[in-house]
Amino acid sequence: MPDWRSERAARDARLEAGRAFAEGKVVVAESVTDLLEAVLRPGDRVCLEGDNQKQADCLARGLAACDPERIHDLHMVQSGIVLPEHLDVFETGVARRLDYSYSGPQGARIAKMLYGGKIALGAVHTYLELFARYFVDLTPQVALIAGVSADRDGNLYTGPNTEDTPTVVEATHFKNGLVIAQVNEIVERVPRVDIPGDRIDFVVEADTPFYVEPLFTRDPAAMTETQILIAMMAIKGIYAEYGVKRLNHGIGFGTAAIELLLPTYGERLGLKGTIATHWALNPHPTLIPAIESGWVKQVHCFGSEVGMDRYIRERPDVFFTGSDGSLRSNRAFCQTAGLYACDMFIGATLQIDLMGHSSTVTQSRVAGFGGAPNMGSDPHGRRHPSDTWMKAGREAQMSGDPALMRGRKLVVQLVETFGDGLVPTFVERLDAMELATKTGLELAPVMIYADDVTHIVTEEGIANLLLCRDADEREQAIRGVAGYTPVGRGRDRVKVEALRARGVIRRPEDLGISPLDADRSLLAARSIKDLVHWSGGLYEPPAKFRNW
Amino acid sequence: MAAADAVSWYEASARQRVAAFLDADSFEEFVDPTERAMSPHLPLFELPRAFDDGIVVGRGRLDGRPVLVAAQEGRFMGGAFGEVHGAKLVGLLRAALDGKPSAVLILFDTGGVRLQEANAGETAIAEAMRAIAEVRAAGIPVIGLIGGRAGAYGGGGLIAGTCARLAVSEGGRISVSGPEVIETNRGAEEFDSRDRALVWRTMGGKHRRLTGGADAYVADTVAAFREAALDLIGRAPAFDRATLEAEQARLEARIARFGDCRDGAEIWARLGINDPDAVPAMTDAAFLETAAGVPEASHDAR
Amino acid sequence: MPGKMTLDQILASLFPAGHSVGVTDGLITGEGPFGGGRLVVVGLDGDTPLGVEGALVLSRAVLDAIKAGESAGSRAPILVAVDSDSQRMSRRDELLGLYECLAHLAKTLLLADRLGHPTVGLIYGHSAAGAFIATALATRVLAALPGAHPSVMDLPSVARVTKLPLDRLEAMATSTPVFAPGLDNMVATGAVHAVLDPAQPLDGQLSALIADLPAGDIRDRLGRARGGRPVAQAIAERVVRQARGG
Amino acid sequence: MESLTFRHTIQKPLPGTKRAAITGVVASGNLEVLLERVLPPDACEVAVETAINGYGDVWEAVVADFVARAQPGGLRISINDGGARPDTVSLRLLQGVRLMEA
Repeated sequence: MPDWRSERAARDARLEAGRAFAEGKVVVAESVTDLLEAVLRPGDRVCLEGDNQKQADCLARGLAACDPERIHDLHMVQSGIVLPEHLDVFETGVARRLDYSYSGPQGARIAKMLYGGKIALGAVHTYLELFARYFVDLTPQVALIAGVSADRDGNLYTGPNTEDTPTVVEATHFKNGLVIAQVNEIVERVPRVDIPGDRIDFVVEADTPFYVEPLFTRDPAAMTETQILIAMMAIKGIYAEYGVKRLNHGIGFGTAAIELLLPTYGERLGLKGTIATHWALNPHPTLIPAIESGWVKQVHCFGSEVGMDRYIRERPDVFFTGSDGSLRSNRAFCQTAGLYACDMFIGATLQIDLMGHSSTVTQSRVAGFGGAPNMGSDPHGRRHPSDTWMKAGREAQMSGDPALMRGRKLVVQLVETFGDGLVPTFVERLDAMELATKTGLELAPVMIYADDVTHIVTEEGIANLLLCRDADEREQAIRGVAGYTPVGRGRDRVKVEALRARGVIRRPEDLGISPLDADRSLLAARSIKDLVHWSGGLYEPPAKFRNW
Repeated sequence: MAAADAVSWYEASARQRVAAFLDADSFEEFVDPTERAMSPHLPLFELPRAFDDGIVVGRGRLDGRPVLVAAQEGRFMGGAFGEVHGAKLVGLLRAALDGKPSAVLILFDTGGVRLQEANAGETAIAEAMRAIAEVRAAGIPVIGLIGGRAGAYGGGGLIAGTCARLAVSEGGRISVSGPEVIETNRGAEEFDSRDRALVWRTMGGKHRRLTGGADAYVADTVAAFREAALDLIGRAPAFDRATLEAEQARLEARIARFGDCRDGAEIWARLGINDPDAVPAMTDAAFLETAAGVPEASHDAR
Repeated sequence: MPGKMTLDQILASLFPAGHSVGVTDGLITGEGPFGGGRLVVVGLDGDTPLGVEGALVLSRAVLDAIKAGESAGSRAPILVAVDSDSQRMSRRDELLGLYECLAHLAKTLLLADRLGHPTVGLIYGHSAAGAFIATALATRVLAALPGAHPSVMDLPSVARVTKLPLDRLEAMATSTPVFAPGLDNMVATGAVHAVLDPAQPLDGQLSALIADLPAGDIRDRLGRARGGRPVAQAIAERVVRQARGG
Repeated sequence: MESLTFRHTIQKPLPGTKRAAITGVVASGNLEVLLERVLPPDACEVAVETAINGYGDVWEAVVADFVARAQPGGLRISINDGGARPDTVSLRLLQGVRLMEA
């Protein structure tokens, strides 16, 4: 007789071992490490919740404090390597293998540990891709998650930062795994049930509220004239040109500038209602003026943003909110929305090569991918048309039966030709290639592949790669907007002018834009305080962004 | 140049402030950039220089009245006092004794002394304070306007305190030691400089106005500063013993009353403000109304 | 270099006939008979930082001297003796408006000067930054005793802020008085008018200074002559000249 | 610090009568541009003091493009640079020329 319930039995044994440190489901913060040492087994696949925003930090500290004699060689599967503890477990030997997606602040250390062989790396994924593998071949035995509050039965309120939690719980609980949640407080009754209590095995009352990084707050005070120029060109040359209504924005200053130009420059161009109405986007504070001006119909969010909660509560027509009034975010659904229901992704990158491959990896930093490669890719499974998608498709294909023509998602790279410290954005060869060689990765960590990119916008102009008919045209189109970087200065001037004559390259003046008009007075908000005013005092920015 | 009511003081450069602040086209610069009066010392430190050494001085008209004006550029070396920078301000103040303008206006935007020229900067600050005393004693109001990104720190704060009147916007800060300096010397427990709200509760425009450390609070526009300056010129206190006796009494009373307060909000509560925690978020209009109800905020003791 | 004079030695040398100058919490106040009249002394001793309370104690003493001068009809000279730290660096001092208190102290000294009180600074130890500006630098003439060590910031701190190596700064300091700490550099800048001779009685040296008070602020002229501030005077004069020419 | 000077021959003088103008501020990633109408109408000189060494060829290219575009005949242009990017340099130069044409 085969044993069809061995996983279930193992789970029950873990539960039983953990009960010694719990009162019902509730565990005090001081007992976290004891609990984890009781329920974990060497070699376990463990999902520690944490992405580019929220962090199950109390559980991360508890895990890092585990005795490597007892708990070792764990296989960590998690969205983000963000906290120092996420890497400490590899230093001590508590963990050995890693599959992840994003690593912003720990990018330099993770690179060092990869070179040093401290981490056996499976792969760096996109968020959606990693979530998918939770249900196929990376299903966790134990999940460590974070929420705002829980009752004694384990009913969990995640608050506005629901993010990855439902996905992680779904994959773990329903496949014989154990779910441990840290919460800021135990309450009699949760404001809303984001995760039903029967899916939560233990609830840890954390010593401090879980950490959330204000990753999507861009201070308008730091926006430059160049970023404003690029934003103007994008609005006129892409948003208006393609009538882009459904979209996702990246995290950079360029896209934040676009958000702040909608109610001013966009309004002047008469574009209100015709572009940028439906969004898959975190609640960017810089979107407030556009929302308040009536540009935005609705926004679905991956996560929340620090300080935006009160504002979101008061704008339920725009945001997805629960019965309690607060935001309901969901990273997996929003990533899916960005992939299939948005006609454009527009974001920044650190390096672009001559073909248009882009990467945020530098030789000393492995930042991971997060969601950008997913949002910034053309989904071949898409079947519904839209004017934007069809127009891009027509530009890409010149011939064939129109009824068999596939549309194209707009994938736009919005970059300044030079980054910080006069480092060129355009390069002959991506640093990601060196990294792959040095660490023996089979795939170079490319953020967005060249064949997905449709446009590159710089302060020098817009290159429409859809209209390029061969590799040489493509290279010259890229060189033609690469400014004074070595790549840009290496252009064939005659070919670039020919591309400009065909509209493949469009300069600011071709769009009727003077660089001299790119002025900060165009921004709907020039400071965080202006955003607070736009929100009617509902936006409550974190302390580090205040100057009042 | 956009209209003065649309120009953010905080965002504008020193030159933009002066141009929009004075009557249109009335500004005449002294030792202008074409004279290339640059720092003789910065090259030693491999640092770039500025043609005006970070300060614009000259004459113009304010509502028709002749005034002298100095404006610091907070983005060049933090608006700090170097040898040339300081000498331009000192020269302007000395010129006031000759020319008898209706006022001297100092548009502060400074972190204090420029370390690369520290001795020259510190001495120039002392010279400027002496010159202000003489200009004031001659009956010419010296008005300080503070709303730039660098604030009025270090010796800049002391010069500000020597002026007859001060106008400040919410973003303006006036202080001797900066938060980072205090944190470096005394630790983050004494002053966590990354806690921006704390910085503003301690030395920001609203706190200074409520406690009488500034005589006017204005919106962050050039037009608002202009209006405030016109008003303050008309009611500048004399520079005499009576004024300084009054200031002595005012400052002693402040320390007696608030000396045990740990935070700006505690002081505001003692000043009778109902909801002190709401002060930082108040709009300019609401704040002006609140400040109008605080008798300690307005005085002639400076 | 001789060891620095203590305050007691200074006072004994200034007031051979005795005095009422005392020090409380590092704050110097008092007076003594001097040249047929009185000499008022205020100041800071023992490397004391200057905070809001201290500034107001000293300004009170200066105002009292002014008031006394009004009723007596004679303006006593005021000596500002300084061996201080910098301004007191604290959140509380800034919260309470240290800039106003320090400026107020300076203003009382400047007013006293205008009203006819000879004001003389005497730096005999350390002093720095706000404390220096509000006290000794707010006098008509500033004298120093050998061993005094005025500074804006010490070189290690300058190195930290400017991100230049300390040894390079030290080398630069030997040839460039404009930024380096120390008495010689402040003399070269013109901030310190004269260095007194500790071997000679101070009362006579002080009387000589008072008898020979400069008419105005000559510090930039001294700075040019001594090479510590090569261009300040010319720039200030150029501004004055251009202001006149219109 | 590095000093660079570029001289160009120009077809025509820059319109306008303004004698001098200044724009920009010397700060990290920023620069100031001083323009003076003091040269023969067919000449333009651009003198750069930059905080960042080793970008002479980029400066040369930026200035050449600017001269071709703006035809700033008669101008001596002096730049104090705090490490601005080429696009910022181009923008400031154009802003300066606009002031001179006024």
